[in-house]
Amino acid sequence: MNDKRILLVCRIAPYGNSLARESLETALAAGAMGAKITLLFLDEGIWQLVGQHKPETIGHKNHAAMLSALPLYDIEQVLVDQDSVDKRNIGSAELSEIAELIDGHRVKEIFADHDVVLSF
Amino acid sequence: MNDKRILLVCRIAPYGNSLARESLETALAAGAMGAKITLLFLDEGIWQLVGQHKPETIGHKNHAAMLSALPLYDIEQVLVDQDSVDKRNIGSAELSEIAELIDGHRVKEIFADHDVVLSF
Amino acid sequence: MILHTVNKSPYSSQCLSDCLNRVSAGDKVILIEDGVYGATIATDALPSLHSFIQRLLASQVGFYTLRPDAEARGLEAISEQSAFKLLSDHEFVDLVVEANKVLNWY
Amino acid sequence: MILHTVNKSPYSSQCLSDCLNRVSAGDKVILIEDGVYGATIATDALPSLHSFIQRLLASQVGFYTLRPDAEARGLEAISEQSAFKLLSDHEFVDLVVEANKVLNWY
Amino acid sequence: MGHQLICDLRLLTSMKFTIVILGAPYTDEAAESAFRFTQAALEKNHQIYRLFFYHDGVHNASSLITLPQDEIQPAQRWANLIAQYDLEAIVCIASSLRRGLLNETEAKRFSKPASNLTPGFKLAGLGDLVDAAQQSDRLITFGPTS
Amino acid sequence: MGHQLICDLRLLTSMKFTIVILGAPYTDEAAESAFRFTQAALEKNHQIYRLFFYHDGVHNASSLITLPQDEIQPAQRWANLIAQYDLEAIVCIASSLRRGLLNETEAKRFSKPASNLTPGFKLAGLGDLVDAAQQSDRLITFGPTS
Repeated sequence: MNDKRILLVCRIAPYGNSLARESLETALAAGAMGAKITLLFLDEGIWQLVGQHKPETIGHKNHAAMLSALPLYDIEQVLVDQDSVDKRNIGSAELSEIAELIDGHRVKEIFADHDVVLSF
Repeated sequence: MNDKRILLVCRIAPYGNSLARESLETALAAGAMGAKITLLFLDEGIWQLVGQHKPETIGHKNHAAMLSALPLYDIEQVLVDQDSVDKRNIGSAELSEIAELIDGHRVKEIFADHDVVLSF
Repeated sequence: MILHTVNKSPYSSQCLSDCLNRVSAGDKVILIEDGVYGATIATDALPSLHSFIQRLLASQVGFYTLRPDAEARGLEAISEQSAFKLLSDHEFVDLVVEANKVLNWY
Repeated sequence: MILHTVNKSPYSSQCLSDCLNRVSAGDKVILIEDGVYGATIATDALPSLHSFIQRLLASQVGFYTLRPDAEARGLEAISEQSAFKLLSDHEFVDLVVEANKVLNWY
Repeated sequence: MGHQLICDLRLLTSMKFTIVILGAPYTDEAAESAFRFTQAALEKNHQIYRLFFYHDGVHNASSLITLPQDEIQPAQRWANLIAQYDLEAIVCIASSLRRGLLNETEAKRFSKPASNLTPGFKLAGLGDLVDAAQQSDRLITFGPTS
Repeated sequence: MGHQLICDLRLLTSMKFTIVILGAPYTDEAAESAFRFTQAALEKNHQIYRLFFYHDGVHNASSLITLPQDEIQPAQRWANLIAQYDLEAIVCIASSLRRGLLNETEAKRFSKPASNLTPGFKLAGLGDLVDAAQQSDRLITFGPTS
């Protein structure tokens, strides 16, 4: 049962609400435990991957810095939904390279391929 | 200064979040103090006026019952935005009679006519 | 089969349409909490969502509303006339058991 | 003049368009918190909101974003190129003073 | 015999659920929805592997919430269900500290003057959420309504 | 003389603000936005007629919130500002009781084992919000972000 593939879906923009940070903390905890986990940035979650954040202006920790820790934690896959990126008129050049772009068809496959989903 | 006309804008649907209830409690407090207050239901707030609520199914107090206390508290005007009602395909027959329907033009006039706005 | 829950009103939030864009044939969608306002979608209100739901119904996507949440808001009559079947809390649990997994949209 | 604040992203919430539907000529709109994502509205993303804002600009509605919130999210460059003028916290206070009243959309 | 058969069939489909609760009581309907779902699952003879209170959901465990006597006391209602069915109710410790919810150990550790975690709830780390995702047959999240 | 003139002009436009805070710290950016706005208004020599913490905003006053030492302690930060400028910071009593935020009087009244309201904040009723709307030159609400 420990082989279950966990999908963590992040649909929350950073800084406005702490859920974005809490979703990443969950991902890091899963990575630290050696769980098989995929991270998928969807909808507003893609803002976590856009731009040079300067959150000290609003008294926050840098979200991008937390993201950069992901590879250290053996997260299997980090994915971002192309449709969500296109809808917001963001070029892939502006996106953090930490995540792999996938199309809408692949998003549905990712849903199907995992055993359990943590939704944020 | 005590003559200031207060507009209380309610844009929140009942039950999902306590803000809808808290906006009404603010209106009742204003009424009890004899403040000059207008209540305007806008956007999702109009759901407060629709249908026969049975909130005991989800362990809540009845919102409509709170609304019916408004006339006892000398609230000057209780208004509801026609555009918000139309957008949701609700006939005026289904609306609580406690509120007077006004059009979008009048909504802007109401904004202009009041000295201070409490937004919920 | 994936069971999707949606808890926000389509009149204030993109949540329902974000969900429907990722639903596959055979999946099920249940509206809960403020999500039950979605059961009011008719031809005139939110027409594009309405026709989207019609197309999904044709590809065997199931639509449900949680009865206690609909009743609390006085929407059970509207829901009965809609494509959204009313379910009790117990039937909601059955649907979760029947599904392979649950995806929560909020 | 009424100052309107909007704190939600137009990609997830109807908040901005609910606000713009009730703005009068001469009013001002400031995007704060997650509202600053609204500064990315261009011809291709959310075209109807974009043209709505163009029309409102023509009737002397002023558009602003709160700089610290835009900077936190890495959006100050996008905001600078948009119709939304960046304001500091102090300038935000000045705008509130200048307005007759404030209406907060959230 | 008939009764025996029904019981066996039920057991065959009895599943282990984990319920993730992200909303505070009163403010948000998520807490109420999660409670009703948990109760309904138990009434259908399913097992609750774990209740996991995260984000603002940690306020469900507050012993200081004070409501009129005719209203449901959220923490006590959970505590009763937890005791009745011997459930494991984990409150994320990181979320709790950040929201002012402490047990006696944490209150002492951080020299805070009081603790406010209702007995029956246990503070623990996010590992317990990941473990629950791995070990449960079904996981459902009740997200914020607002 | 030049300096005097500047001061006088400032005084002419000095306004009485009321700030309404509806979001909890950490969870919601509203608390941070409200704090920055309050600070900026004070720096521009405006007066704060009242801070009114309502809905989840009441958590701003919690004395039990525990953050890493390098992070800003929200209640203490408010308390410092309140002390420095002698501000009136009202926490809605009805919202507070329902969210588990009590001062010593309320804790005793309801036989609760602890209180958790940070000194500097005062529990009071919604009348103080209505009064603030009547008495202030400007009122601004920082609503929940989520």
